[in-house]
Amino acid sequence: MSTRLANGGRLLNKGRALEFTFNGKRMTGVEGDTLASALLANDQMMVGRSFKYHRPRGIVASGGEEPNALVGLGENGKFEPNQRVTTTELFDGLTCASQNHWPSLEFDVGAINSKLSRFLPAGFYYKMFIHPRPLWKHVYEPFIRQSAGLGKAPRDRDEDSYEHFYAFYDVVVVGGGVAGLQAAKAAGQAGAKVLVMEQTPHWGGRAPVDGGEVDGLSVDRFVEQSVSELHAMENVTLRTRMMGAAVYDHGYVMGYERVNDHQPDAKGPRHRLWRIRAGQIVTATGAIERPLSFAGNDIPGVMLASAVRDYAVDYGVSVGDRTVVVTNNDDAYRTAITLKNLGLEVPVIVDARPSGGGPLAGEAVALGIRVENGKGIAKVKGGKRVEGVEICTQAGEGAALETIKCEAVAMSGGWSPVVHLWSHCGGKLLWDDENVMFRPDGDKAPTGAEGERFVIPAGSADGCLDLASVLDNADAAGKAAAQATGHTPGKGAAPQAQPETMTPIQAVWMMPQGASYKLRMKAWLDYQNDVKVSDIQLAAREGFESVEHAKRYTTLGMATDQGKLSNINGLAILSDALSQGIPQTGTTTFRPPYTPISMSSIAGEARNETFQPIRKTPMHSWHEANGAHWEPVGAWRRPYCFQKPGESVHDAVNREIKQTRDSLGLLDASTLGKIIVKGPDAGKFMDMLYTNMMSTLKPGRCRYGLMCNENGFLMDDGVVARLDEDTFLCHTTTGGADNIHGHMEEWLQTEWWDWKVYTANVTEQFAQVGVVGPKSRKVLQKLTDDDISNDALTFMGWTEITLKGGLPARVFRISFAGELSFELAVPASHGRALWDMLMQAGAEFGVTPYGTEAMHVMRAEKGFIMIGDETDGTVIPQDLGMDWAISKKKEDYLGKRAQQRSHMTDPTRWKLVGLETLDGSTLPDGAYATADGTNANGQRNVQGRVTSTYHSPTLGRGIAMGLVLNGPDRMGDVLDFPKVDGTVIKAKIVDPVFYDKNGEKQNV
Amino acid sequence: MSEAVSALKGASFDGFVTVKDTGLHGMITLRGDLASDAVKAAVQDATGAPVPGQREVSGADGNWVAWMSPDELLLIVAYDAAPQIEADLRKALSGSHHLVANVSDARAVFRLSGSATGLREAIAKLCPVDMTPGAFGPGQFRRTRMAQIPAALWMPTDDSLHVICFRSVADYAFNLLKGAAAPGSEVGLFS
Amino acid sequence: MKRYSAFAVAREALRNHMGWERAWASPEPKKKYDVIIIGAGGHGLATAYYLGKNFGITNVAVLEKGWLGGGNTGRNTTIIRSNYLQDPSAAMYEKSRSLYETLSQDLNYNIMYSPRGVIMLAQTEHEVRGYKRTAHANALQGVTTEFISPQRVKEIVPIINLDGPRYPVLGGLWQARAGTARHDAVAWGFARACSAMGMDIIQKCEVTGISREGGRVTGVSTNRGDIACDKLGIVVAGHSGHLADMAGFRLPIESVSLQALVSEPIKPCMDCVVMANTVHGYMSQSDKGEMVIGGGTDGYNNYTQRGAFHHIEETVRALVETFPMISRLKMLRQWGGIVDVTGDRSPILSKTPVEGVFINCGWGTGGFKATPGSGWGFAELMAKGHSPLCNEFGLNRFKEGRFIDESVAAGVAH
Amino acid sequence: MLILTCPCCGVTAEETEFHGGGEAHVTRFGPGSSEDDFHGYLFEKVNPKGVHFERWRHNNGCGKWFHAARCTVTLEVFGTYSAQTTEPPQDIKDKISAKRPGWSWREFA
Repeated sequence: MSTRLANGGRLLNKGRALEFTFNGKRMTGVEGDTLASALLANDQMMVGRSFKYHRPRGIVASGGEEPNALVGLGENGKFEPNQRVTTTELFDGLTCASQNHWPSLEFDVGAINSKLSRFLPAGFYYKMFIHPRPLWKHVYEPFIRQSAGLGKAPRDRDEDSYEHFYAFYDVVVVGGGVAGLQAAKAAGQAGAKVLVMEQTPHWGGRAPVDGGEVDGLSVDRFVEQSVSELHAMENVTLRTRMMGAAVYDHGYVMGYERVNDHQPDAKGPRHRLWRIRAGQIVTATGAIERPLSFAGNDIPGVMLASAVRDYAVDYGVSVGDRTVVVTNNDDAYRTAITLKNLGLEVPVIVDARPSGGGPLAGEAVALGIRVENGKGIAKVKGGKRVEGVEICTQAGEGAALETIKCEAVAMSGGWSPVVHLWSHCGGKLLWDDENVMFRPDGDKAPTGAEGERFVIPAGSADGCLDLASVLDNADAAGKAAAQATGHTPGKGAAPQAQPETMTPIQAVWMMPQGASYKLRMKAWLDYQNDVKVSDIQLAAREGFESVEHAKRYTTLGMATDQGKLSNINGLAILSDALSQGIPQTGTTTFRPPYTPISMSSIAGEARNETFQPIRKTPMHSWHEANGAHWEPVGAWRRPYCFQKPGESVHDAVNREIKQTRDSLGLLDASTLGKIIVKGPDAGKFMDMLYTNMMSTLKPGRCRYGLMCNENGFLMDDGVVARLDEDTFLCHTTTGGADNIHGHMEEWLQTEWWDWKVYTANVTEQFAQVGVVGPKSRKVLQKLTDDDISNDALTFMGWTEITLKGGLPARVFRISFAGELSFELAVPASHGRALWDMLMQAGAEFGVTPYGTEAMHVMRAEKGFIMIGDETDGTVIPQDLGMDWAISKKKEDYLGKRAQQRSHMTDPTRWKLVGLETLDGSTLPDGAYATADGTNANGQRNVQGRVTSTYHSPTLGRGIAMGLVLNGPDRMGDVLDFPKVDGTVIKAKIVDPVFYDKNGEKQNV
Repeated sequence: MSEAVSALKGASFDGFVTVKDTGLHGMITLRGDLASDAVKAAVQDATGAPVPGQREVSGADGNWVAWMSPDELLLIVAYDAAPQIEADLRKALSGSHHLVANVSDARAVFRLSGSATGLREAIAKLCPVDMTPGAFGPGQFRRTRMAQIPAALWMPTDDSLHVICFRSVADYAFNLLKGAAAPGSEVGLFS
Repeated sequence: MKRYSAFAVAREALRNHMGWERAWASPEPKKKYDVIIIGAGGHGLATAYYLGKNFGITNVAVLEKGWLGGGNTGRNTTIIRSNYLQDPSAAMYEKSRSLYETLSQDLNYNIMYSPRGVIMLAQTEHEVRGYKRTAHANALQGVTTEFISPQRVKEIVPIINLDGPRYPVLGGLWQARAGTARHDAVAWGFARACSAMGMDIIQKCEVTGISREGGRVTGVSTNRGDIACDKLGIVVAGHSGHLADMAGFRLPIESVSLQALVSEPIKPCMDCVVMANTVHGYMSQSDKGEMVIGGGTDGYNNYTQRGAFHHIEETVRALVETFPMISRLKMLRQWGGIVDVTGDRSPILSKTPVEGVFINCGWGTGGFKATPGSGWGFAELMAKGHSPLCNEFGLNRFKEGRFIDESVAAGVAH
Repeated sequence: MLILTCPCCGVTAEETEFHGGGEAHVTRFGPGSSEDDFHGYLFEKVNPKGVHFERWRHNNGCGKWFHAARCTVTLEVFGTYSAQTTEPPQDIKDKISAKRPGWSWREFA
């Protein structure tokens, strides 16, 4: 059984015990434990079930590469599925549960799949469930869906907060092992501004576990010393619990800082996503040990040799009293030696190499450990935990020579450098035959903004496997990074370690070499997704020869560990099956992130109140307090209507319209865009922007204008006021201000840069209120002594007035509702005050604030178009019968050439008309008018569509506008508008102006 | 005359730095040839501060001139003084091609104060700008993005920083800054 | 070709699966073909398949510079829907959707078409009107959609947050027969069927030139030699501009990077596809349990198959707001594809200035759902010179100003 | 995530401060122009695999438009320059020639 040892555990504070529960079972760990080490200390060998066959799964690794040990962590608002126990620090009160089983971890119905596994090879679902068709939808797929997925879906809202952080460094070192620390020192001493990030809470990486001496110091002392030297450097920043998640173009690095995962009740954000711009990136990301492919290598208790060593040395945990070590390289001998020295049993070291290992092997033998060279494991015995292994000759087909009882198997297939960050942005790899690994190809590094290389691998991430070469390599990397960012590295040599003599690794992709199908279909490559040697071989046989095909066909490496343990073994098996070299096969693409990062950390602060900005007018608070039913318009929030207590939205809108037409209404029009265009060439510029002739507009006057894009389509409209000889004030639609201002600046800066014109977007400077209705002049006159009579301020005129109390205001006599109305503009800081003044002064007239819907209905009653309703990006002014607003005199305006194209001048384009239902009902939004027959694709022919439709309380009937084939020439024709339910509404083509056709009301 | 009010009426928040709506300022947009003597003189007369260099701000305590773009300045003065200054500028620049607009009511200004390192941290959570001392400091004026809105930054002193954004998003900006300055979320970087 | 079936799988199981034959052959190029298709993505393979199936043209080569299905076919978010506004689009996508319904049977390959339904959320009044208009159009186009209430939305998608502080859900456009399919399987199934008809799918074969005589195509040169043909179909998505260049004409196309991501797999919690265009995000859950999320396109020309992080950020932010429960899920993998975008964001299926050369491109972010329909129509165009499905998607429409603009409805994202 | 230097305000900032504006140095064709010229102006983009001259606006900054020479395959930025010009400045062309021998674009090389 796995237990906590009396001695060992360099990362533990055994003085402090921590309580936690797994599947409801109370357990105890100590401070410094990971959840993994704590589970093992409690003899919890089995921690989950695999994805496809629901096989028992135990902990395999000790770091982020762990494929099996995923749990549901925490509860309610802090629940998180698929949490990796090897990267979860234990804290007091932690609760977690294993995943992907029913009813329990011990007894799982899904395990039946394991019995059926021979019928469920790679890609079986592409070949099955095809007939009969309905069964796929109703039986097969629902079943597959239910059995899919790993962790439970969270239910509750996330209780935690998250944030981003923007940082800038000359050199970012990813990884705080000896290589990272040395690279950082080298770069730091050269004066570069350096950030070192380490994903665990500890510095030093694997080195302290493997031991050794640097410059006469034990390696852990050397680590301590390096860290304190780095702390002392002003220009160096050190962060732990921060993972290098991704590298993007131009030196952009994502640092995933897990601020509070280990102290969930602490204040502050749970995660902080660092968005770092780096001159150079040093990837000191270490290497990952590879499993060996033998039958039963997925049984709980079979672990990476390095992991077994880590748990013993770092956490004082023995994964079993008897551990068999199986390897194809020298490194795994360290595990045997470590265990033996801790007083644990190592019945045998199985070394696949006929000639066996080097000095380390000698050391093992000297400790009395039995070593079997040229041997392999035929199969592991056991179900939910390891019971023993069958030994065979590696060269053979798996005939058992002997069975050895054991509780754990420590395996090592060699080491693979962690090249993910190197590869994210295009760094290429080369195959190193001697060391049996892919490592970064120094000649093909990712290139940055200036075409420079910006990623430098260091240490074992660059393929160096012994301490001495790691330090040399890392020191050089640090100096190179400093150099590349304009600093002068010191001449000093790298710290010295004793070079180790190692016998070369021997590539072993299958154990034993000639394993039978029976063994191969029990030899796992991808533990989580249940991909076995036989699956890859099947894929190859079926022609899935590209490594991407094989991956996608078998799902190799697509699990939550992204194939950190399985990819290399898998593509080696594939290469072998295709009898081609591993480099010819190549790797799949490495995609960010290195290990999964929380969605919430990506969203950062953008949640709830700060999800997106909401633009508010100066009168917003009044609206809020007075029943505003809000409508988002662009980024703005506008009242759709103001509901009285107990009043429906529909009734509120009708009331607002009636009151406005009868007496007096107020509209908060502050959101309308307001742009100043000024300069000697302003008139010329305005004539290009608008389809109308604007240069002839007289100061003091207003003109309604249309704007098209170069493609001819109507993009915005609004009232232009000429402030003085060389100054215009352009009003735009609510959504349009920023776009239109950008549009103006674009033409001025990139096409007509010699024209003398300046623009300024003053939208937010002014609060604007529409004072609308027969009583509007009366109420306005109450507020000013200036003359605003029909003679002094005629329709489509504007003037400056002073409100009582001295507040200056601009008054535009324009009307969008068809009533006598004025738009008042005052500085935004006085907007609320103006509103209150008008409410007070208007009281005697029953003043009624109205919202966007009443505005829409009233403009529709008048037949005024609305950008976004009558227009949709495919409509030109000519379609809307607005030729009157298109100057014939002008040679050019934006969109004019486009409007000359054949389809734009096509007489059969649909044109704007009014629509009146025969039964007085209201046409549905977006309804189409049908025509006879169908088109070549069997679709019903149409001859028009509704663009705006409302119930008009003024006329007591439905009114609508629409675009209709030859509409203006077909007054009186009746069209069929089918509803979605198939029933048809008949509507007559009429003049679009429904109310006050002669415009008398606005002109009094 | 009615009393003018800023978007957040002086609201303030105490986190690891203090965030405060500084109330109303007079602000004038001036577009023209910034190299011309006319503009230089007019700006000097209006604010007592010279035309700042590229991405710089000149002047002091409540009287600033900020460089917005190669042909645009933002004059920040006392709220009540703005109308007169606007008129003076118009007069002084008449004859030359220019644009002067009083935009005193179009924006909101926040002041971050307290820990000199803290206010740099708070901003570094929201803006893609290198806030390291030496990379950014007094005298500079940086227009950038604050989370999802355009904003500009300047530091009147080493231990105070001003953020300026449009008035309509003052609420959003204030909420952002409150979150960034929340106790317990210190990063401890610039210390 | 041996048929696939549960029985076949059982039979092979007893022989340790040693009897499975190659899904598709890997031949050497011949000297000449009647038709060459450049690009063995979904659209190219589907074109070849229907050339054979509908027109008996089987002397066909499909040339692929990488591995088949390795472009956007293998990189998209697998959504299949036909709730389009404009007639030509609706016709194309509905034809495609209906072909998908029986594609597994046609190809004898389970492409896992899953009609789980697609909702497009309406989160502004403008979107409400836009989707109601689309629903009306669809009814006349023979596309079954309906505009549903927020309550219905909540019933269909229990994990959705109807009243976020920013954009409340005001309803949605619901297409029950829309859904998803296994993207790789679509390419593999077509490839297997083409191979079975005797067509040559030639991978790792890069076209380096297009030879013409008197304004007519005569063949292509490749890294595996020159190959002659009577007709040439260019179906290479993001690389269309490049190939058109070789043929001597220009396209109204820009290539940009589009990004997508998946979460770690969780137990089923969302059955249908939800698109929230106002906040720019869409999400579905794969049969494997991953939440599949589509992001935005870069605003600049890009051939890297990588994108900028802030598009991922914008999308994830939107979805965390719309589905608060995904907040504590983790992003597993993120990737990009190169999409070809036209002036009106609708595709081009057209003859070209070069006689015998046909182009199928410009699918932008929406190509996967159109795969069989596009192949069906393009095959007809190449075989007969015209096709009702393709007529409106000609190259000349830009000159005439006759656009097929889908962005006019609220549903701009694919 | 690109970094660009705005030649108008001199700031070097990340992509999110900018907004891409498509191909640069496109000649506007207005009324009276031929169908082909107008179509070319509005729709036919070079869309090269390689050196691309393009427009950017510093919209979360000084608000000015400028031009950039960028490789669409490696994303290398050869330089940024004023938008008030009809062709790339010589120093930028020279820099590209040095880094991409034999490159060509329209009449320039």
